[in-house]
Amino acid sequence: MMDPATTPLGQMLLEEITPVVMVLSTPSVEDSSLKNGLSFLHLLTPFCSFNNIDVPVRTASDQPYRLHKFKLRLFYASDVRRPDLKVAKERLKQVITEAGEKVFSELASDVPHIDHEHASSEYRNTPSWFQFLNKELVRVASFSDHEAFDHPVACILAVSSNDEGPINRFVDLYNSNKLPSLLNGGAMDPNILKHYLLVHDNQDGPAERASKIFTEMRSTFGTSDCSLLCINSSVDAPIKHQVNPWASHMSDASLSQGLGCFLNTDDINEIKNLMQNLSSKYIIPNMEQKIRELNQQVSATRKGFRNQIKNLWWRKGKEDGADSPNGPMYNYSSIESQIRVLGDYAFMLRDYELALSNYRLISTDYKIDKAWKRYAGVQEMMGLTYFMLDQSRKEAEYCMENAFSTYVKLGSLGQQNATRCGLWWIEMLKARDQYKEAATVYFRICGEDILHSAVMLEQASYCYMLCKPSMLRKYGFHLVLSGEQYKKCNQIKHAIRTYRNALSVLKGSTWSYINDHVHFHIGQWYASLGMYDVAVKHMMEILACSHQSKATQELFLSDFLQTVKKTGRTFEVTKLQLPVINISSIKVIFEDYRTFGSPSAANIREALWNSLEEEMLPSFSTAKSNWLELQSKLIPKKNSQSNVCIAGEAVKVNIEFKNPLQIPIPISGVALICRHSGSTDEARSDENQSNMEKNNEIDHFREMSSDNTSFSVSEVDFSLGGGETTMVQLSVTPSVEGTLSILGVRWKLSGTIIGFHNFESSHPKKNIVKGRRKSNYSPNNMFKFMVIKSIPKLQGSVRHLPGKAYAGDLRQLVLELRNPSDFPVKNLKMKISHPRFLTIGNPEHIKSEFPACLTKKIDSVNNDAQANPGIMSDTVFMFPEDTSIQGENPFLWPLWFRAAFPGDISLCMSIYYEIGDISSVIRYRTLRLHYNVQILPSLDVSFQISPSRMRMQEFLVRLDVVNKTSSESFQVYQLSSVGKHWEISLLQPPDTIFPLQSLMAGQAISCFFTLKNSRLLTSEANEPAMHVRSDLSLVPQSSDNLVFNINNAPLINFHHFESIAKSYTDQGDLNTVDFVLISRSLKSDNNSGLSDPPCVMSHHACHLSTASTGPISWLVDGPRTLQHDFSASFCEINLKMHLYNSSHATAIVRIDTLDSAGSGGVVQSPTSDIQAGWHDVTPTTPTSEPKVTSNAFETQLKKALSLDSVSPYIWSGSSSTNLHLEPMSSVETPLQICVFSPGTYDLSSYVLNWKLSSKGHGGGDETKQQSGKCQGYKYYITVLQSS
Amino acid sequence: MPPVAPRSGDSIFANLEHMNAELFTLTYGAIVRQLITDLEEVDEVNKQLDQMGYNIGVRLIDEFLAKSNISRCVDFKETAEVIAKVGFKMFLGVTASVINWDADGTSCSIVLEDNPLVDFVELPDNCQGLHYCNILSGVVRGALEMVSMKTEVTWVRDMLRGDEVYELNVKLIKQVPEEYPYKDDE
Amino acid sequence: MIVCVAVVGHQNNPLYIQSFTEADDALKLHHIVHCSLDVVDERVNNPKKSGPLLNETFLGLLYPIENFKVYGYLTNTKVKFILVTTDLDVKDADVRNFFRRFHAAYVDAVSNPFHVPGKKITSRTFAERVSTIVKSFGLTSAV
Amino acid sequence: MVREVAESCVDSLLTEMVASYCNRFYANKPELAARRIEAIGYQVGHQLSERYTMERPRFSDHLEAIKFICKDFWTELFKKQIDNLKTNHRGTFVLQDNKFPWLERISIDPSTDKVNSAEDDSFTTAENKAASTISMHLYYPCGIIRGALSNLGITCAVTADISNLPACSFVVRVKA
Repeated sequence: MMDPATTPLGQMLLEEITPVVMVLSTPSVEDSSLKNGLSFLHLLTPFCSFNNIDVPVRTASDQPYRLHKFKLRLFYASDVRRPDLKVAKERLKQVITEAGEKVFSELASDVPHIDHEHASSEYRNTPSWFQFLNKELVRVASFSDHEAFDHPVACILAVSSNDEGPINRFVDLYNSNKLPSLLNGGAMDPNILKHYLLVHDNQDGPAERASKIFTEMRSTFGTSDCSLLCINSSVDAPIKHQVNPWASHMSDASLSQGLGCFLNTDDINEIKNLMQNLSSKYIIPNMEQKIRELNQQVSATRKGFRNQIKNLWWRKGKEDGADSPNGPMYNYSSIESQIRVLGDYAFMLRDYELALSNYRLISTDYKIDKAWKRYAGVQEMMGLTYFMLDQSRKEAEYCMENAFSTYVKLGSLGQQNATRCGLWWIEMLKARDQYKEAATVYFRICGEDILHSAVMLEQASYCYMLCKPSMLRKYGFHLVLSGEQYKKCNQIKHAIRTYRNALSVLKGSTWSYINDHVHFHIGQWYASLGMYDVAVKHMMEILACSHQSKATQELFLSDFLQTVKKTGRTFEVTKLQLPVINISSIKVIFEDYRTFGSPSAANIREALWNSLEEEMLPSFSTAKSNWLELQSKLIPKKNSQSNVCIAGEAVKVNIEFKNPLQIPIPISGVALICRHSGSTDEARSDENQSNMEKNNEIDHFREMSSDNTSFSVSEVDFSLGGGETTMVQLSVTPSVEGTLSILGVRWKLSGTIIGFHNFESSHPKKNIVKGRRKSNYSPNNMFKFMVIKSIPKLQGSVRHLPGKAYAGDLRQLVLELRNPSDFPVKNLKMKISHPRFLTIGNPEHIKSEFPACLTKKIDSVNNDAQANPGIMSDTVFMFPEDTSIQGENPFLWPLWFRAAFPGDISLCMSIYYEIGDISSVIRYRTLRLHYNVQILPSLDVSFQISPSRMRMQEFLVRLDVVNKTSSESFQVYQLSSVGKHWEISLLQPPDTIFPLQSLMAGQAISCFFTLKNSRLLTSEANEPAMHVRSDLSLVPQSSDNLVFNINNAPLINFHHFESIAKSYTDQGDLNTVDFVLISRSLKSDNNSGLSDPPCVMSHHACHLSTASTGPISWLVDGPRTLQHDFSASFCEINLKMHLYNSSHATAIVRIDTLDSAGSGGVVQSPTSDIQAGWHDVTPTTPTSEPKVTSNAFETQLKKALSLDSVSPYIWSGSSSTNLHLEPMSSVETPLQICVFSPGTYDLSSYVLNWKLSSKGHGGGDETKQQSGKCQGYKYYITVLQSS
Repeated sequence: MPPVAPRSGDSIFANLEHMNAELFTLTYGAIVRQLITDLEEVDEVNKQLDQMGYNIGVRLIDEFLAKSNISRCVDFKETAEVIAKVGFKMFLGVTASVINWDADGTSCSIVLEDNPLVDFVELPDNCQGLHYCNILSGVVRGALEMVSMKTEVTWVRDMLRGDEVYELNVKLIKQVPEEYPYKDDE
Repeated sequence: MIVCVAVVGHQNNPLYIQSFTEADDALKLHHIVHCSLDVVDERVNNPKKSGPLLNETFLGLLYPIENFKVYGYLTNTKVKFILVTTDLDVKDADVRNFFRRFHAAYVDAVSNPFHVPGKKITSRTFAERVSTIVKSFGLTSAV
Repeated sequence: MVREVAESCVDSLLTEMVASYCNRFYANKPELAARRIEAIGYQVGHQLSERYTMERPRFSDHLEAIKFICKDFWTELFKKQIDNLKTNHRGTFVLQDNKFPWLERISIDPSTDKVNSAEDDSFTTAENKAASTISMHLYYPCGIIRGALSNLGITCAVTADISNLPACSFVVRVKA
């Protein structure tokens, strides 16, 4: 460790604990010195501290050593007393305030960044006012009578040469009743070393008189104790001292110029010598002398065992001494005082061992005497002595602690001393790098005086920063504490300063509460100083304080707004935190060649539109039309990346604003900030824009927002409730061509402050409408547009499309198109996403009323299906060439809607059109319409077909209908088979099926039909098949029997798409039948939320296979009952079997007859184990479709009859017959059985093995099997005994 | 021959290789979180979770049948019970109960008081609409499909959304035929 | 009684601070917790001071301030738990027990797949668990 | 009460997770899939380390932490310890598990490939799919280890080495 004397504390002690010299002077002496702007005392002061006085000294134990550094403290007699607290405080206050001003003005505008080097250095040269303050605080405690080092050791009596009767003046200068209380109070020995100084002012004339007086003096007071001092020797013009010795000693350096202007070098040297002599020849030896004497006395009375005992006894004796807080009064003659004096003198002469031993000695005495103040004082000195000796830190600290706490115990009496002791202690700790401890001591010495404690706390905070490792958080905390104190005694500037320093700790941390508090107060205080701009800056930091309580939020916000108001101008700031803008939510919607019929259309994924428009857009078409490359030429390369928008058409931006607070905030004037430049040359304007923004965004923005000649922006006002979030749509409409870039958004917070947000600085997620496809979209491009001159834009909508509908609901809609512009459009095309739901009708349908137009007209030849083949395939629909859309009268076109299947579907349709004039960059546009329709389950229809056993190619059809709705009831109206070769007929009259003509909610019915293959029938010539009844009314004839023509548009179209949806490829299959079930909703009073109940509903079942047992169908033909006399012979019965091959290939069929009836049911048909009785639930997806479980009946029959016993019979003839069956042809083959006894026989015991010769038949689909096996069906024949 | 009586879930669980649930729980959680970040849309996440569950179910069923020597389940009703009582217990160590069957026995609810997937889980506000346990529904669906029952499995109640239990509605769409000859004894 | 508990992340960022006084001294408590971090650092960086409890998660009494006692706990993952209490005589066992249960609660909280490490703990369940633990502080010395 | 589940739950979950990421989401971007899987592991490891280090004094150095991973952490996960730990004392540790449970379970999982190829669009042959599946599976434990260590204040890179199956060694490289 370094030499204690060089430490700050060492310095301080060598300054403060030094001999005091009392100065007594006559007014005339003062006058003459005042000519130099100095009091006499000040005149001498600079020459009282010697850096190398080099005086030989001897310790009490005659150890010789030399004093080098030495200092005298001069005081006028009047000042030798406890200083006045009030005055001292005032002075402190003033100093601090000045410091405040000074430092504050130097404050850097931005928050200081904290790094340790910087920090520590900052502390190393602590603000000088700290030191000054501490010094003052130490001084306040001086001239106490409980310690001796402030006691004057000598006294200078100064008399001027032109005082009359100087000798007497000398005498009565030092008359006891004028002396300070210390001396005549008995606290110290009044007869101290006196020095008689005759001061001669050379301006008063020559020194003869002076010398005369001087000799007289010497005779009276003795030669050694007198000296003569001549000053003001420079008679002529005042002299300037380049190094003015007095300046440093004056409180204010301002008027240090004229100091000592009449003192020439001789004078100065004279003063120097005077003081030098005084100290080296008189004071020091005298002190040394005194030390020796005292030491002898002390050792005589107190050293040695006997004395110790005696002392103890004695002390015990005077136990009853008055117990005042500072113990009994000790006269200077008392041994205790003398020991103390001895100690202090020794200390002042650096004989620390001696000092320490005596302090030790005395402290015990004081302790026993309960003379606490003195005790504390001695402890204090012991601590310091230990320090100066640089031994046993423990001891040193213990003593300081002891002293400090004792002082503190004394309360107000010991307060100043406590402070002084504390400061010394702190210095001691600092000297040993125990900053943390130092800090705690600072904390302890901040008394009830607020200002005082503020300063102490601040110093404490520095200590925390300096300790290793530095405790920055505590540093911050104490800064805040001290800041509060400063604020209390309105030292605002200090408060701000400390808080700002505290910020440096919090910077970048998430301790929001603390951060908010600090920022807020800094803001407030700046505001109170009228520095509103800074205030606003700080307050803005904490606006979005969602974590704070509602009250706090209100406070912050209101204060902020007030401050802003006070600034008197509309503040405009970037990154204003209220409200919060959700960048990722930003979505740019613009229309180039794509236009949207509704906002919802804009939200549909671009990919979906693309797939829809693929065929329509020329850019995708393979045939390259000549104007296509022209288009690509027109758009400059660099712009090919940036978006295109049309003059006069709005570009919309959706932005989400969020209010993080719990209190509502009014937002007004929300608008986009845009820049429009006439030139299409991007690159250059980009440059100047970017650097514009670099240098000052705000102005740039303001300028932007001001100019609105070339475009117009929409303004929105809204108020955000607590925690509310709203999506706002802003729009900008360019009016002239050029390039438009959207820079950001501006808004006004509760009418006072304007916030900006710059889009391009913040990089949003690119969920721009077309962003998904062009993933290489950079945000800048997303906000940059090339404005082209205005072109026509179609508006369109679909009239009376229901939002909700029941499955099967069939409606006529109208597409309405308008073209407000006065340019023509041509080549309209349209494409619809869900042809199953929406098809394009014929214009004449518009006139004809609905549903009548669906019904059969007698004359109409039902081949409309072929009439418009364009509709049949789901490709693009071309509007007729002559369609022109212009002006206000709309263009109408019919559409058909049919709710194909339940669920929520979104219908998209895109209408393509080309712009008349060639010059435009964009040659075509598409209008995109989008609608959501919710479709509820209605009727659930399923069919089961099984071959009838009565007749070839005749089938039994079972129709199951379930009403799935909750409330609606429907009327099943008509069943039709599609195509012309299936005839259906009811088995029972309709009214037996539907007694009450309608199907209630949840009700299920099933009814049976026979189905004839009319083609076959015609081939057989037993019936004239003029007109095939392919339609079947299910309502009693009574009611209006208009028959819906299902072979007519739109029904046939919908049916077509239905069958396509089922992805059946082969149309030509003759064994499949399609049904269409028409039903109507009865106008039921209890309406189920649906605006208008459906009036016609169609349900389609496609490709129901009749060929359940494979392509081969057969029929056993023969008698059912016959009589035979078995007594005569066994009975032979001839039967015929008709076989029909319904496939396109020749079939080889083998009939195996099995005689043993037991082997009845070995064979099974491929699907025999399907449980009959349950059918499919309503499909939710287009693909899954009702599969009809065929030949369920057969199995049921089989089960039913399998019980009854079968008596044997034999097949006569070959047990197996082979037949060839040409495609679509029938043969017949004879069969014969022999029966031996009467009874009923089941002839099902035969098997047909069939095989298709695969040639000829397109073996494309696996659904059709190539070969199979069929169990004979039940055929009962009863043979009776003929009598 | 009569089918061997299915063993109780606990007994299987007892002698099944098992481990403490934390790894399982946390892994699933991490997967869900990752899916959300990758797929962005919650519905998509639900879909994927269900898909994953389905695949797992498809694989898990064999082990299930083997470990709990349950003969083929024909009846949907019975199957549901087994899944709830045995399946959940032996894999997740929790028992589920089957409630509110509908009239024609094609739809019921599997109810769980708790399940290891959701320990520690709290749905953030931006993930409402997420069926956190959707993998379970997938598993059930997948498993059932392997025993030739096509089902529709949907969440009815979810504790993560403040309901008091987890309820999984299982609805039989159709019972597709077995591939191999089907012995029906007359 | 416990006036405040806090979880502080390994970058000394507050993850969870909850005060249990009706008085509005959130700010003060934040300061106290904030400062306590200095002490934690000190304890950890020069273990000679922390002496016997070397590397133990429980750091013991960090420092008394005004009429509060501040206790600390440092997990293996450098997450700090701070406990501020006004009780005069606090049983070490109680504090340890408290921190043990608190730690368990914390672990479950961060096991929420949606919790982002290093972000504030917003879990309701956690808050409830903590408040019960706080309520039962001192009552149940049953370890 | 410590809750328990069947091991097969975890196994099938992992298998499916890997399958989904490799075959469904990032079918043709294996490196992306790998990153995701690793990320999942990372989160789990991060959380587990928090859990499993409860009630234990803080680790004073890296080695201690690594040892913890080898012993307690591994045991919690696999009911066995890492069989062999090597280090070059310059920040690289090799944790070898002679019979890494997950590996043997997933690698002999026949159904994976079947199921994968069911809804798989990338046409890779079964066996090199199996191989890739294994390596994909390993990103998960790697992630776990990395997550656990990073939560213990050790930033590192973890790779797996299956040059000699069924042994599997994880190489931890600590970032200086």
